[in-house]
Amino acid sequence: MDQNSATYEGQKMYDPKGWWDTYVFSQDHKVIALQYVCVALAIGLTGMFLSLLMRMQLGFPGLFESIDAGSYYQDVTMHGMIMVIYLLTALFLGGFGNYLIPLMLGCRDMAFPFVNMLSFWMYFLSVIILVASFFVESGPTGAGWTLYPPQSILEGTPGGDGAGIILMLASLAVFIIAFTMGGLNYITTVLQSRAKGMTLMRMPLIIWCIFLATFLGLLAFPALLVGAIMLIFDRVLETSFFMPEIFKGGEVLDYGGGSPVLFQHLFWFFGHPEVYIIALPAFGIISELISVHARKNIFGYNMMVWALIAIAGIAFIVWAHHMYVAGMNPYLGFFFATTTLIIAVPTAIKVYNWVLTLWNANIKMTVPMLYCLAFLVTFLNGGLTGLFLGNVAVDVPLSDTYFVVGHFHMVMAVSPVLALYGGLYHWYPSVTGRMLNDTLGKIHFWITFIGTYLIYFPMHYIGFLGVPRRYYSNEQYDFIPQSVADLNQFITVCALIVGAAQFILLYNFVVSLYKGAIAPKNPWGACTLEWQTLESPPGHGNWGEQLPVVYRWPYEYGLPGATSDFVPQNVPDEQIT
Amino acid sequence: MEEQKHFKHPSFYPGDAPETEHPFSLYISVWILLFVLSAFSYAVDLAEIQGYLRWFLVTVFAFLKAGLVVGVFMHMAWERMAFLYAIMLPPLFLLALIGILAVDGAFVYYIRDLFMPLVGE
Amino acid sequence: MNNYPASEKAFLGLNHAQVFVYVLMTVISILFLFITNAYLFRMNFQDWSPVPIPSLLWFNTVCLALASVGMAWSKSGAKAADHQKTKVGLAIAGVFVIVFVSGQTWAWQELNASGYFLSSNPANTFFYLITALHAFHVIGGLVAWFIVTLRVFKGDATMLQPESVGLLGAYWHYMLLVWGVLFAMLITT
Amino acid sequence: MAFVIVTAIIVIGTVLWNFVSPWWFSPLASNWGFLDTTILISLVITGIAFVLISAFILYCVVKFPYREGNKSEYEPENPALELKLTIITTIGVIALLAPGLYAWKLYVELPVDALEVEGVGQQWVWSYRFPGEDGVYGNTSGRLFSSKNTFGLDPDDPYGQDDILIRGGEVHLPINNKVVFQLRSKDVLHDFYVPQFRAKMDLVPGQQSNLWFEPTVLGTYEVACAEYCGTGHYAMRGVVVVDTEEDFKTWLAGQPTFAETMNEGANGEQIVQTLGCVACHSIDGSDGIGPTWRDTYGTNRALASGETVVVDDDYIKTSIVNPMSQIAEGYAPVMPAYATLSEEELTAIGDYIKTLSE
Repeated sequence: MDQNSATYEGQKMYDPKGWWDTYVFSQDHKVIALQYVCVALAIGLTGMFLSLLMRMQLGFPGLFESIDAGSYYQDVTMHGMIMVIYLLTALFLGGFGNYLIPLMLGCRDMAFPFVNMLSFWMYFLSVIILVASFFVESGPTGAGWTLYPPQSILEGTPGGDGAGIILMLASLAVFIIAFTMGGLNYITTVLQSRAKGMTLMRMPLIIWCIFLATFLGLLAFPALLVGAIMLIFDRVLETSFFMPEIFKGGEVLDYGGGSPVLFQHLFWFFGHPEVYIIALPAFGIISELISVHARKNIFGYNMMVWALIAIAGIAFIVWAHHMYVAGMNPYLGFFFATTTLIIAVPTAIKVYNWVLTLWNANIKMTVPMLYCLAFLVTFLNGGLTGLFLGNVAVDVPLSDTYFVVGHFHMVMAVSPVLALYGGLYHWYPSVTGRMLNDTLGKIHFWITFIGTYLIYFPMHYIGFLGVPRRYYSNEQYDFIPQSVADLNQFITVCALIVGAAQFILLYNFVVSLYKGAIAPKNPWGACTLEWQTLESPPGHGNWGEQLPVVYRWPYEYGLPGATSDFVPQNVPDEQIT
Repeated sequence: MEEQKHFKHPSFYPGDAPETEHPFSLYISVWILLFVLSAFSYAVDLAEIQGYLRWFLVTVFAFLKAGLVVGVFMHMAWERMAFLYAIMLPPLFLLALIGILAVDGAFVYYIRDLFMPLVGE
Repeated sequence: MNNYPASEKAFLGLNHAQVFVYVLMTVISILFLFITNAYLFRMNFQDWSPVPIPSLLWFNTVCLALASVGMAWSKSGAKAADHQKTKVGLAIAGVFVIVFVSGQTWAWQELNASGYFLSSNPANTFFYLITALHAFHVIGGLVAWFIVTLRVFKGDATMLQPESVGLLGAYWHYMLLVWGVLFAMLITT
Repeated sequence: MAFVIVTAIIVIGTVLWNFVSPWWFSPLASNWGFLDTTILISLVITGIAFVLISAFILYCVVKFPYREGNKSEYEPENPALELKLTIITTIGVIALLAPGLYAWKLYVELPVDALEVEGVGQQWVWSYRFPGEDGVYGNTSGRLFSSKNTFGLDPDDPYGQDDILIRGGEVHLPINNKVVFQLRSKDVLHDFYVPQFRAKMDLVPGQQSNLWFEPTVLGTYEVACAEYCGTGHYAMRGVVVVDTEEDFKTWLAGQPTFAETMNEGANGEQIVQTLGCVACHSIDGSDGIGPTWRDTYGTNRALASGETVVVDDDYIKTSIVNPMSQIAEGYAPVMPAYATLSEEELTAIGDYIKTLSE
């Protein structure tokens, strides 16, 4: 008791003193989380705009003369990179991670608040460098988001003549440093700063997810860093890490002996865990939301944790399933197909546990719950098509076709984004103290859910037909019928509608900030600690004088014998009525 | 109903739950399994299996034994175990990269030697 | 460094800074593991011709080892609450690390002067890349050393505790270990 | 309730779509029908899982809506049920994996008695090489590429002299004959993909990759590049013609050997085919990445700089050697410089373009 109040006084010294300290160079994890969310959403909007440009070209070829083949490929590249790294990774770990870890674990802040602040500003810097590449001569790199050499290094690639690729790689390097600083912080905080009674097996699943995703990131990003450094060397100093003899523009270039496949190994060694860096926090959000809004304890908590650990582990030995037809030793295909399909088992367990949570539940169809259920459907769809692509021989006719585009957008774009929106609607009251507008939320939900399904579902079938991805136009090919062009038009219209619908969310966010209904302290009736703070929204230091003490697991819904249908984690047995 | 009032699922409150006694037969069967697995390990030696297969088999049996011991005898410590697995397992898989890259590097070398012997001259 | 209370059961009895630094070391290990991996992948190919390792590198290795000894000396001083010994150890370590870093740059110039340019052969590129990456991390440690030393001279007694000196020392021992592995790889292949 | 209805429509629609979809596998023209079978197996298994789980979700949503004062069942765990589900999933996964691995074994084990063809990719054109009469390929090296020796063959290798070179993107294959494609690339990654053959493999510069199939239906098929290879990726179209054995032999006999190509003079049409110019500059008048060559000689050309020039020999030569100096209006400045072409070759290209305007 004494210790707590003493440290509370000590902690007060760190209260922000002025406007700059409070809103800009704040060391408070909640403000940093908001900064992450805002920057990530801003750059994410840019990414969405780029995707709409691509769709305009595909749906109405030649209508916009400014979208030529070169700039189309630049848009493709930047769209992929922005969405995967700068939007989803940053938003899930930087945004949700920062906000939820200290609040859910019952501590006052991250273990190293200053490093946390540095992490955000490094991220901000990386975004600035990335955006700067749009304004250099010949624009950003157009080498595809995978940055495969020799393509990415050679001049003559879209955007390859200028500094685009160097800025891209520099931005990635800075991002990795930012991520490492943030990640070390999350790991330390989870390991060290849990409230009294918060054992590991009483941590909310989202914290497990973020913790493991951070771990994946810390171990996987160095592979990208090494690849990026070597790529910069090849580009600037004309070394030959990845560059074999190349004959281009009528002459043999000054390279020789390197192997492009080496880069693919390094890239996907990062790239596949990256998929789970995005997917795991989405899993976590769903686990929280489904339990809270179905008013039922999550089914099979232990299994969920072990499934997560298994996914995180196996995620490291499946990377070459992106390279079945990339010219690597073909016999490696047997190994990677097996590991890839093994990872389907723990993933399936997670899905089972979510749907079994709904059994005999008391389901409230709130907006976050809608997002949750929609996530289940789209994730199921995208996850199952993943079994096609992971299964080596099945992948042969389908790889590099629109089937792949449909699959990874379903599983890596639509479902995490649905989880993300669910999370935003769920935690908005905790951040701002006001509720979001339900009607607007439902409109936004329906357009997003149905729209994205209509966009990506038909893509699988033109993939069966064999339409290759990353094509600026399909007009040259006889095997692609006119109906594909019609479909592309339809998809473009859907994409425009879905794109426009995202402004409903933004509008809802801004307006509810001032006009939303005042949220009660624990509007959803959740058991986790972030809703049990003294003030709502929580102030600096989160907990006032007394740190919370945890007595139970985070999903005590429908406890027999209790009058209320939920018992928060910090309520001791004696106080249950 | 009084008992039900503070019903808790024991697995979430390992500290509160009484230590569950395992039936003696379980220990016996685990012991037998351990012996069988060890016998397999020795069988690998006796059968004079060499090279990668040998190491692979020996490692597999060792892991199975470790898993049994951890799973049955140390189940009380499994919170700590979850953690150590979470931290230790992924780096262990990094070793896969070394192996796979070695295989693929040898493959590229072989391909070049076969089809492009002039490379490097 | 941290002002917030830990839970009563800290992980494996470590403090925050220790967890932070140890996990950081893991991440750095992974980084070097990847570069080593790429090295072993690339060295098989037909166009590889090894670099003659400058003998200066042996001298540098000894310097780095002496720096580690300095840190160990400093930590034993801190444990015995012998401030003088702690400070002397810190000073020795700092000097030798600076010698190490300048020695490495000297070795690069030597190699470059004798015609082993960075881009002329993949073996050369890897040599420069690996040593530079290692030196970069050593410089990171040097910055931490600088901060600690500065605080010591300002009279901040917390910096003379075994925890802080020991943690700095752990990082430097670790850097020596990494260098040992990398150096062994460079001279044997 | 709206959610249940809409989602049920989505799920049922997803299943029904498989039967009514206007887009389905391209008609099969090779021995790889087994790959289609594995896809169908996967579709059935995953389809069942999709329907069952979705139906379960919807059932729960209908059956257990929120009622004030109601409480959910307290059931944190059911290990027996989870074990059952895990086993079922594992069986399903094995059912998917087994045919997949079997098919892959067939795919990577190259037949020994097959016809050998080397496929060479470059931005943005395909070319091919047959080993010739002696049945042995000559050695190649990335260092030996030139605008004349476009395959990088070793001129001193006796095995290489009779290699038959196919420049210009159209290759013929005999029907019902196993073909092994050995693939390599001159510049960046490409991917040899004929949708009707199902088979696909990347072309990697600096190494060789393999692919085999057996064409089973006569006809003309398009080759698409399936690995992103730069601005002209989508235009990297080639043609495979499946012939009868006799037609194939006749066609092959008409193709030049390496020795012959090294002795022939500069031929504009041949050069633009081998350099891949036609990927961007059409010769049929259609618009591409660059301006078309059809009926362009002697016309006026508006430049991006605002000037206007006449398309003559000088302009053509400058545009090849230093394309950035005079970019045509409305086109992106993406053309690489071909600075090493000889004066003779440049003249030949100019002459060829001239013939397109007659």
